[in-house]
Amino acid sequence: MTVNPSGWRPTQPSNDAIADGHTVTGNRALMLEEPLIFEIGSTEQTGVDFDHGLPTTPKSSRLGGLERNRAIGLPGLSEAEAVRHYTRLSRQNYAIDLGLFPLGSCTMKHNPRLNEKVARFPGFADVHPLQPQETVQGALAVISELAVWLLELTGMYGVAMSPKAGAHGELCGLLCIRAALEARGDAREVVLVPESAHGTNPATAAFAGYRVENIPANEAGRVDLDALKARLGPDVAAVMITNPNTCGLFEPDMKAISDAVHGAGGFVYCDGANFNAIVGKVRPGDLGIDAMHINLHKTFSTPHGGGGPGSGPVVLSQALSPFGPLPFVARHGDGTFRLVEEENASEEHPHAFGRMVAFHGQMGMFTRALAYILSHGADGLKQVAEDAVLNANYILRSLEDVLDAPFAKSGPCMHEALFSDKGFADDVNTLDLAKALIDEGFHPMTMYFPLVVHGAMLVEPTETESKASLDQFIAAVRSIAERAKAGDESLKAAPVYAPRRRLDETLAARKPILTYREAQAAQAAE
Amino acid sequence: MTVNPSGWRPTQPSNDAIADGHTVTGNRALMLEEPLIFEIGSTEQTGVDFDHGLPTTPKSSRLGGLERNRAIGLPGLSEAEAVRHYTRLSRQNYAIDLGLFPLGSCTMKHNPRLNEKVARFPGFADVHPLQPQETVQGALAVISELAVWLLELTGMYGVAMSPKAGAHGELCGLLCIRAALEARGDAREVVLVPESAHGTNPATAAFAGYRVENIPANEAGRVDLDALKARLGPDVAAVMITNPNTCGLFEPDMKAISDAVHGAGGFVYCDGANFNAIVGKVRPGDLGIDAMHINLHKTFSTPHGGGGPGSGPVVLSQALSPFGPLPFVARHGDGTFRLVEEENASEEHPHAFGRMVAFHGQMGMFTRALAYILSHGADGLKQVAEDAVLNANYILRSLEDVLDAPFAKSGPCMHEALFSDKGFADDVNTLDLAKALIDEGFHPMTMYFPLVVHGAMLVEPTETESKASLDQFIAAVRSIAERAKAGDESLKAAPVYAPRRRLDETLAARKPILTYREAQAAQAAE
Amino acid sequence: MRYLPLSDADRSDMLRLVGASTIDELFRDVPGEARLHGPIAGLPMHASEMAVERHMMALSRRNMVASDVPFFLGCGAYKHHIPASVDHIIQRGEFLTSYTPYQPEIAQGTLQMMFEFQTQVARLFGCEVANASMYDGSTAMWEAILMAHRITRRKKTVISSGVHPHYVSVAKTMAKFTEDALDTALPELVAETDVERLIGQIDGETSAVVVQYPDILGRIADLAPIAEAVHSAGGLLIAVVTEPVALGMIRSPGEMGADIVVGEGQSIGVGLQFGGPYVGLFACREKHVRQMPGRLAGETVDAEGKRGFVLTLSTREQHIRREKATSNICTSSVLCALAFTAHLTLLGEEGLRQLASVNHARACEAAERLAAIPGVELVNDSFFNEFTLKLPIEARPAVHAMVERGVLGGVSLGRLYPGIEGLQNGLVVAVTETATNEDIDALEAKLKEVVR
Amino acid sequence: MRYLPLSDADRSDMLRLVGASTIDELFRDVPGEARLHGPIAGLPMHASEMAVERHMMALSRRNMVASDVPFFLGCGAYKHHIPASVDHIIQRGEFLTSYTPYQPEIAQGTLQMMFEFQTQVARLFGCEVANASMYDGSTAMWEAILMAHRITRRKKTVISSGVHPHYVSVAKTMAKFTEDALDTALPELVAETDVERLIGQIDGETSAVVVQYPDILGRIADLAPIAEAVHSAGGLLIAVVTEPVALGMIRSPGEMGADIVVGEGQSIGVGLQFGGPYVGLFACREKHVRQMPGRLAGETVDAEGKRGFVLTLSTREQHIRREKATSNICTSSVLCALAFTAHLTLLGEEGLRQLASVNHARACEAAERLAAIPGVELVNDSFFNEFTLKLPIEARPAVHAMVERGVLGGVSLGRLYPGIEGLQNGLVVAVTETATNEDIDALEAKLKEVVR
Ligand SMILES: Cc1ncc(COP(=O)(O)O)c(C=O)c1O
Ligand SMILES: Cc1ncc(COP(=O)(O)O)c(C=O)c1O
Repeated sequence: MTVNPSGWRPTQPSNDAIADGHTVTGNRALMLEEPLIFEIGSTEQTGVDFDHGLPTTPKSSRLGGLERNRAIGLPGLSEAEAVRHYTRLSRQNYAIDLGLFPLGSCTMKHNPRLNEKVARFPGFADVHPLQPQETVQGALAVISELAVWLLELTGMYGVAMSPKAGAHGELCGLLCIRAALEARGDAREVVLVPESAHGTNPATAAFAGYRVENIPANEAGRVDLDALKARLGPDVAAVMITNPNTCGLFEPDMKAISDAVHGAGGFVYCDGANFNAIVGKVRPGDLGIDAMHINLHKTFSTPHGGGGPGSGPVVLSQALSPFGPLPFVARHGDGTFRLVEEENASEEHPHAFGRMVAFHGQMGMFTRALAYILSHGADGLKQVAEDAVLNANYILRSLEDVLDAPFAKSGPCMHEALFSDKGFADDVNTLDLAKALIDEGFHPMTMYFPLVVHGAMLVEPTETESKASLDQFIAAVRSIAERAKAGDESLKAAPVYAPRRRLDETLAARKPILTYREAQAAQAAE
Repeated sequence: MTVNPSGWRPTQPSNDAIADGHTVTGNRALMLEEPLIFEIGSTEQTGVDFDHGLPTTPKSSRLGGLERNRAIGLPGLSEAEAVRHYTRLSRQNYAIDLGLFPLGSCTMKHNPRLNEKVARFPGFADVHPLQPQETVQGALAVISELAVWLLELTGMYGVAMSPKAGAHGELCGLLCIRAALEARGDAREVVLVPESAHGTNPATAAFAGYRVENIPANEAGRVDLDALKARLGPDVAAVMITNPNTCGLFEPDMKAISDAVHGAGGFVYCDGANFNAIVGKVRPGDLGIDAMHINLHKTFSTPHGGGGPGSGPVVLSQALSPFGPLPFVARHGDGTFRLVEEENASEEHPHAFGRMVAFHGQMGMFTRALAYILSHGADGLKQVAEDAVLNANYILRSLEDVLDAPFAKSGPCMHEALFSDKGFADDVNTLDLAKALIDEGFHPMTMYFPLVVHGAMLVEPTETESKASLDQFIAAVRSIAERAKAGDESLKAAPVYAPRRRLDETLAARKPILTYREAQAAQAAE
Repeated sequence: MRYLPLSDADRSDMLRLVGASTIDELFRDVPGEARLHGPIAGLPMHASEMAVERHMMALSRRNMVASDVPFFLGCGAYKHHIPASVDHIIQRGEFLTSYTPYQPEIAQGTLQMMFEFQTQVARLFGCEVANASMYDGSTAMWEAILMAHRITRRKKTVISSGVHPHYVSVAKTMAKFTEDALDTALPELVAETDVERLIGQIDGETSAVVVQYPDILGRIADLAPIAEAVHSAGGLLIAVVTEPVALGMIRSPGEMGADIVVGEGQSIGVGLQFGGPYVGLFACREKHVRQMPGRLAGETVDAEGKRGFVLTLSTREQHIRREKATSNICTSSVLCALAFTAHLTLLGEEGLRQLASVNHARACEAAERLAAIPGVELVNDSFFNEFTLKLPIEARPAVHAMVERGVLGGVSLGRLYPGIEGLQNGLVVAVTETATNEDIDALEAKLKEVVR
Repeated sequence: MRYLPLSDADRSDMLRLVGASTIDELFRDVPGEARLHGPIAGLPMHASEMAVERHMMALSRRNMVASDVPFFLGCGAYKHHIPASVDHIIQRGEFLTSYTPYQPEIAQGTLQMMFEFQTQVARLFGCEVANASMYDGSTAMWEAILMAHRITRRKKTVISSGVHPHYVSVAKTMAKFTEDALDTALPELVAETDVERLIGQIDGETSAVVVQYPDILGRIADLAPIAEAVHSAGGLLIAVVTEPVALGMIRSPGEMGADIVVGEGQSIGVGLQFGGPYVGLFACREKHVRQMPGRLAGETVDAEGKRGFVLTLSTREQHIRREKATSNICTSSVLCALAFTAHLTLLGEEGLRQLASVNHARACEAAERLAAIPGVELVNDSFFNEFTLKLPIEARPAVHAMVERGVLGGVSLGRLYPGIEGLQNGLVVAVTETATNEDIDALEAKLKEVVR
């Protein structure tokens, strides 16, 4: 109960208090500081209870004489403290739920809450991966329904559902290719990757035992077809193309590229991270692609969760399908489902290159993605691609007069708009603009990627942003861009309103502190 | 993907940017401004879908010719925008989940998440109040299990479960009293209420058709027993006592008060809002009380939700039980349950004063409260009261040297510590201290209540605060109290970090704007 | 205990600081004989989360879940699909675990939401202003009667026979004590509402007429004639809406002249929950706002001139006015109001219209088919998503018989009006967007069985 | 479509601004013949939330729910009670809908949580450092083998027969392509693990020995002798933990000399979910950190000197190092890591110890009772909450027979090692705190039935 009997009325107050900006607690109203669990918890404290009279270890423990004889040092918190700890931490994060998160190449779209609800149905959340198959027909049905949709949407022949993320999908695709080549006794050791490719492409190729060579881009930001053709040969196992590419552009020569690669006896891997731009509009299968991963956590909106979990199913051409990994789900005439695993592979799938994960892939992501796909339907998914592309072009055309847009002349972009720092005052860079955007209440765009553009700024708004949200973002970027060109020093101070000012990454890397040590307590307290 | 190739390292930047503190968007990093739905939504936009080929109104509509012929003016938002709108709004709130919320008399304790989960079990959440009783035995069992616990904990004879909140429970209690008096043909028209009582007490007495008279407190902050006795007489229907009272003190003479009131033919109503202080330690039934409401949203932790829903069951003495309202749950020998409603009241409960609500009360709060009670058990509930009282005394003794604590001399307090603004510089008041606490990251205590203390500050930490949290609060209050005594003008500017500076309540009341009018758009935009 | 942060070490440190040697010293004001020693005997001790969850789950499984069977109950509580995002929103800790917004600088989230809610309710009801919620529809109706009484200074209220019987009994209960005179009647199984009777009862003493729209039997009648009659007698018209979704298709009471419109908001955003918590809606004319009960959020500015919201006109309320307050209400139903406003914002006008059409269409279809059952008559000429059937047998046993066949087939008037001649054969059937074709088939089949 | 904010009006305004007359003009880089016109034929159109929810609910009901029956499956995925607050925490939009923390100033929530997680994992495993998560235990094990290979510049890895067969086949699959040599073997239904064999296989070429602790049959063996042997040969010891709850009672692999400890974190905070998403745990010695795969959060200061956290040592990672990166991993399993760290923070050391004791006690009880069934032998001398029985019949049909009797009685080795002589009668039974006395009674009764 609160009243204001004094009838006090506010008058414009001084801002000194802000300027000096110190509070006893270090908090700033709703921007709350939060210590580490190691600083507030204790090893005696716990936030769980056990029932009275529960059996505790019997006299004859069966631990093989390896009973713990040292403390672990795990602090506990009561539930009241734990909920508060994580809630306060969460408030130091930016997220899609808070505003525009135009991180290029990451497809940060709205995560529907229906999908969270569905994934938590006991029939999905509380089922063991090794339950007898007659007890998990619903789970197998989900995997198979989703697989059918992915095949229809991509026009491909087969799909491997078990990869756990995009990079894992890349690996799956390359291993299929390798298996296919080895099956024909053709040992090739090179994979060609455009300079503009995402880091996981070359890393994956190396991980799969291949040597990586770059292929150049032309000035229109596309793969240089002639250069590519020139390099193709009997040693090239595969070409990894991202389409739409990381400059946010569609590769118009895709079919020609595929034909050339196939002509040279290689395979075409497509990085499908940007599938959101073309879902329901173009089917990679029609472009001669042999393998493509789909990031369910991008195109199909399973939440990124601060860095996963994701899911990276890989669609495969007829040529590669026989080599796909185990296990997978087979559907019987009678509508029942069966897992094809090591034991029955010999009959049903003899050329499988092997197994990528312990169980069946990211079931919790499959349920979400399927709910997402069913919600949109064929019409809604097409609209997704169209709106994503429209939003990106709207940003491109609304900013190209204040920010250098290297490929804007070459026509429309797809789902992301790419800018460079050309024209900024010497001492101002892309990082400064990004940090200033933080103060404006936006997450920055992807910075310094792709590497082919100087001080790259890759903006992917996605289809779930309203025009009003884009307009506000554009206004903010325009004003910051002007300041960047004018060399406004105050940009260096940004962000000023975030939970932290700029952080010293170099220090972190020079003297890594990766875990909490009690010794620090003192130091931290200083 | 973000890197910092420039290898840039931060140097202490200037704070000018903060001082001028302007952004294009009005946002301050994670402190985001949010317009009204009427400013961002449109009547064509919607965040729900309907299936294709769903029947729409047939030719022959049956609406009695009253089809709508005007627009309503309800804006819609896509789900993406709606989730963001409410998430951004939520971030402008303080809450228990964020930190200490020591609002005296409100018992802002941790709300366990188990209770939220349990209340959402389909068997509780998705059951209609008029389902045949054989289909709701589980719901009736919950009501009856909770009723048994409330009776055991209070040592009373009967309980009315249907009241929707504390004030509604007060009404229920007074109506029982009135019915009991009328049943003995004794029409009394006065209810005595201490000055320190919560506003709902006199308001309820009036609502029930009684005349209210105040009874004074003694300088120890308790009811003045002699004054009370002197006033008792044939016209006094009831005395409403809050115990522990709103000064956070136990009424040691409670039994004597009850005896005196009973001696004079009246009844004793106890406001149980402060039951948290004594649950498991004292049973009101042992103190001669006739009726007491229990705020399940206080003592038994059902979430306050920004102002309800609550639940206010009323426990009754043997004398009043026959008059309790309908409906209620009766338990049969065979373990089944039956509702006693108007139809069967004549046999089973002929003296019921009537019905207070359409259905059976706050089922969704009953499930939460029962889960809370079962979790604590008899031992845990006792601990709740002890820790709540310990925390309050810890605050009282840690602050009494810097803040005037009018009743501190008279001994320990119960679950809340009361302070006054005595000793503040003339132009600084309780409101200023409260607003400064906001900047420190705390919710202020209850201000200006109870009315018996000048510039009252009523601090109720509850048992779910850790010592560390109390210590931080104490440190903050101490420093602000010093500034208040020193007459530090900057307190008038507080809060400076909250989503809003102080708001003009007088303006709001002088020209009430209670709904959005499109005309405002312009004005708001200014 | 998992919810309690204090360790025994903390406890003894703190006891030392407060100068007590035992915790019981802090309870010394409690007379010794009243003080309990040790946990209350005979009660169970604390339990693990798992144990409590299992116990509650077992209890919940003793209820028949509306979504698990063909379901057709209404009469003041309606089953609609609630978008998953609504539940996510109301579980945000900043909404769920905050208090009534007494400190506006750190409660703008709740205050702005209240302001938006008030505006939506006012527009939906066709009124100028609305408050930030009451307990439920039944208590809101009584508060409306009292408010009219304060405005007109008259004590006689005429209540339509179409008003929900539980709402009427709440009013009767209160009126006993406030000495308000209520003129009530029982409904009849006929197509017309009691407009005639109401108009006939109005006189110079009449404070207000109370009408439910659509009424308890699902009938829809024009309120304009009643408004005219009561206004010309110097009284007020109070309309009660228990199914606000209907207002997506039919005229608002405000448009037809109602002075105060109250309602039950459950059917938008709030689950059935066996009857509570629900959310009372309360709207009226601006000129009467100072007589209104409950919380009000209002727009203002902060010290920097930024728009903000505060609780306002609190001089109506108990915490300021005490016994002179317009009501004793304090805690109301704000979290349910949030669910209501979030769901209505997701719907928007377009979505609400579509939702209403689907409901009406489904109900029309069901009505036709059920009325075709030999011996079964449709009472209503007009209805939205709920109508009344006259069965050839008593409806109450018929409902139980349908339950045995796995169908929750409606609310019998025998349950609502026990022992009232002439109503025993009445069955009120509500059909919303959640009823599938299979559900309607099942109802038709089972009802046929039980009435034959 | 409910998730799409653009109205048709917005779309045409925006098209005008970008200077396109139709949306397809923006797709002009797509060769005409490849462009689809209209929604893909034969696929359903968009559906309401209610319809999708019902479809998914129907599918979910075709699964047998672990909590609805007596349940005893383990072998790499364990059913433990997860506090409700954990799910609340991971549904906070600021965690759920954020990306890998590339902008540390507005990602301190995720970064601090990672730092806390890394510390908890390192301490639990008895290592100096841990990363911020891998996909799961099986992929983490392969990454550990590769890491050892980078450190020792050797290609031969000896894998214990007690390692989960799926983990082994993931490693075999990868090794085919990286030309790592894996020395593997099949387990036997005996009380001892293959320590002898492992030590015997170690030579100067050995990069690492990989041991699971407790192993696939639930056996627990001291790792110290193996550590000694492999260290003296210049190799590393990799330990795999699939049931981290065990470490509340038994010694950590780090203490016993393991250089790299990887594990599956599912059993703390993450539900069974039919196998994923789970969370890979990865810990090692500080001196090897630059060879570690995956994200690492590190402590630093901001421009005002305040402590803060950032992603660090990213020069190990693909986005900087490309083909020279230590791994290709990018998105990992941070939200599951949050669930893990939140659950472990709720437990604390005391809670973890109690949880482990309850698990062990229940398992001991069940083991005794099941071993008493005529013809059934307990294979293990040592175990934590999981042990292997040797049945008088093949275990796989026995498991199906128990399902028909409503009991999920364990994992048959026939499922994990199809067609392998000598393992077909093995049944691995996991007993956690979620198994009630009634559950154990049911298992005993049904197993008796099916083996007789
Ligand atoms: C173009 C591209 N390829 C591959 C990846 C890797 O996908 P994931 O992070 O799911 O492993 C990403 C994700 O950032 C990407 O943007
Ligand atoms: C002492 C006291 N009495 C009564 C009430 C009214 O309870 P409720 O808000 O649940 O109606 C309150 C709540 O603030 C209170 O503090």
